[in-house]
Parts: sequence; C-alpha cells; structure tokens
Amino acid sequence: MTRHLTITDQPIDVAAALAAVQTEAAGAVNAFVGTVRNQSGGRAVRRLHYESYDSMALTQLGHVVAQAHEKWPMLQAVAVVHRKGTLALGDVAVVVAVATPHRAESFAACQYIIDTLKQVVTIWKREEYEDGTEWVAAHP
Amino acid sequence: MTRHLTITDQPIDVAAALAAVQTEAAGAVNAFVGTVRNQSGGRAVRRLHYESYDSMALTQLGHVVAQAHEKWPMLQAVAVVHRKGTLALGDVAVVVAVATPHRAESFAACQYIIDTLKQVVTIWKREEYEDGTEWVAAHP
Amino acid sequence: MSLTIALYGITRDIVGAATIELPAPAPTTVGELLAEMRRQYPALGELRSCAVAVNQEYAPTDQPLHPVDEIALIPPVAGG
Amino acid sequence: MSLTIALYGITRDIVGAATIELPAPAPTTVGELLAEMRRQYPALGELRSCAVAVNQEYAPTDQPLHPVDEIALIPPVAGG
Repeated sequence: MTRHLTITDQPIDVAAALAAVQTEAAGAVNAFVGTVRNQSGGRAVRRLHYESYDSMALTQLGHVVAQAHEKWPMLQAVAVVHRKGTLALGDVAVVVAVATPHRAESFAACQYIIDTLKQVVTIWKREEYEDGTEWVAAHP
Repeated sequence: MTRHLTITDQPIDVAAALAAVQTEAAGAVNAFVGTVRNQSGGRAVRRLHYESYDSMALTQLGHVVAQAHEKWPMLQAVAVVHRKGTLALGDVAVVVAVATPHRAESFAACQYIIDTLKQVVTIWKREEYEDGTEWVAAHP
Repeated sequence: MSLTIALYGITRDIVGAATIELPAPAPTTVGELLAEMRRQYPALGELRSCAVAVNQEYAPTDQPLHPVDEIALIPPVAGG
Repeated sequence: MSLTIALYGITRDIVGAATIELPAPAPTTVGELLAEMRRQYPALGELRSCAVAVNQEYAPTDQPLHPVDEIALIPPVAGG
C-alpha cells in the first residue's frame, strides 16, 4: 500500500492528491474534501486558524491509515493532506483520497479515515467570528 | 440544489467536477472516481469502450439525483460526469461529486448516486482483452 | 402503424443495426414488442435482461406503444 | 528530575506559553502531571478533555514520565 501523508501551510492541490492514489490496478477512488464553511453552530464564520502538533499528527495519521489497511486489506493507496495556518471561507482544509479495486470499500475506508482522523489527529481549529474567536470543541 | 450532469467523449477533468460542487455553505465534498482497471474477472483488460444512449442516460441520471435530494434534503450540489467512447487503462470513466454541509451525508449521497447510476443509467461497457471483447454484464 | 426501435450495446450487435423498423401491424405493447423481437432474434432471449424504454423511461410490459414514441431496447447496463 | 511540557491550542492560551518547565521534583506519571497542571491552571479542568501525549502517543494515566520524553498536553482535537 502506498501512503502520502502531509500537513502543510500551503493551499491544498486536490487534483494532485487524487492523482497520487490512482493506479491501473485500483478502479475505485473515493475522496473526501473538507472546506471552510461560512457558518458554524449558527454563527457566521469569517475565517479559520488550524494549529498542528505536526510530528504527533503524522504519527497518529500513520496509525489511522494502518488500521484502515487492516480493516480493508484491498486498500492500495491513501493520500491525506491537512492544511494548517489561516484559511479563508471556501478553502480546502483536508483531503482524504483512497484507492481500492472495488467501489464499496473505497467509501468505507475513506469514511473511516476521516472519521478517525477527527478523533485522534493533533490539529486544533480556532474559528474567527464577527465578535471574537473560539477553539472549536474545547469546552463541553 | 445545483446539478451538473454530463456525458462526454473527452477526458474527464476531475478537479473541475470537484470545483463545480464546492461552495462556502457546504463544508463537505465527497467524490467517487471510477477508473479503468487493468483486469476484470481475472482477465487482463487492454482497453474499454463505453456506449451511451445519451438522452435517456441524462434523463435517468436526473431521476437518480432527484431521488438523492429527496433522501438527503441537505444536498447542495451534485456533479456527475461520465465518459463514453474508447478509454485506456487508468482513464477516468466516471466522477460523482456531491457537496453537503455535513460529512456523513456526503458519503451516503455520493454512494447512493454511483450505486443507482450503475443500475439504471443507459451506458454499456465493452471490455477488450488480448483475445477478444465482451459486453460487460450482458449474459448471466 | 409501424414502430422504429433503437438498439444499443449487445442488442445492436445481435440485430446488426442501430435501429430496426417493425412494419404494420406492429406490436401494440411493450410485452408484444419484446416477444416479437425475441422471435426474430432468439439471442436476445439469452441476455441477463432486456428492458424496453419508451420516451427515455423504463416501460412496464403492459404499456401501449405509439408510432411517435422514442422506443429502445435496453440490455443490461454497465456504466460507472 | 524536571519535565518540559509542550502546549497546543487552548492549553497554550491558558498557560500563556508554548512550553512549560516543571522543575524537580516533577510529576512521575501522566496522572500526577495532569493533577499538577490542573492545580496550577484551574482553567484546564474546564476543558471537555485534556490528554497527555508521551513521545507522540496518547498515554494512560499510570504511564511513568522521564526527562527525555517528548511530553505534550492534548486538548480536544478538531482537525478535518
């Protein structure tokens, strides 16, 4: 299985992430692209800041991808790119792309990776509103 | 909901399909990309030919997308591009991209659309092997 | 009345043409059309399925046919 | 022994620094570290959760700490 795991402060090239997983052996590619929404919990968002503990984020991301490969041994390629720094509305925050020989597994593996990434990968989001900022999910 | 439904004999621009569904209101984009595999049922594939009954294919695709919108009213944008004509190994045959405000629905709606497309959209696939060709799924 | 039937994929190969004209007296329903086509081209009966589309919609066997209809045989699809 | 703790996200805001040094005698386990940090910075106790990472892995409360360890407080993550 090939893996491309990146955390970057540069704009994400979604097409490059997709191209990185495509092979002639895997007919199915599923990709999830998370972009910056203009609202969050009913509040208007102006922009976002992502902070990352890079080395741990990549370590944990490696675990997540390894777990996905255990669950779906047919997984042939995975690319995950997460942005950090300041993002504007509409900017791509994360891309997860996976390639498998068959369709259903591409959806399942991609969803597993993004869902688990959100639980364990050490990246923090601070939303900026008209009247202040907030670390997302920090408080109950 | 915005819809972009296309059947084309030109190479598919995956990035354009993704860009077509991205908005500041929908934070989640899921995309399925089907490419030409180098094997099918254990036989080595050399290339593919897709034939389409275009007008009916687009009519049926419209129904599929409308059904998806009924099931997931939060669906904000859908793009489906299907290639026809002769395709080489690795070529993109189909892209389905959907945008929703929330993540889980983007996976579910995208999977529904590609799964249903395969059942009802009037496109036929002829695989070319070393020793002949075959209309896929034609015979029991 | 006569009917014109469009043929796609393997049905075009079986019939050897992209359309076939059924002269009067032509079948009056989808079911009759399928029976007539299978009589003329027995290989159609060997397909996994063969539906009929009328005006770009899948049609039930009791649907009546009219000369103005856009009619097509739909062998098993395999898009995606 | 002393420990250096890296701080991210809201924990950096609460402590007011990107790292904090705990001089000897420093906590010897993850559980002791969390208790000590919460004693010094009660606002940490108001978070939805606060984990401790040792050498880039989530660590259980009974895990021992050593001066060479890469230690960090991990407030609720929100990537993706």
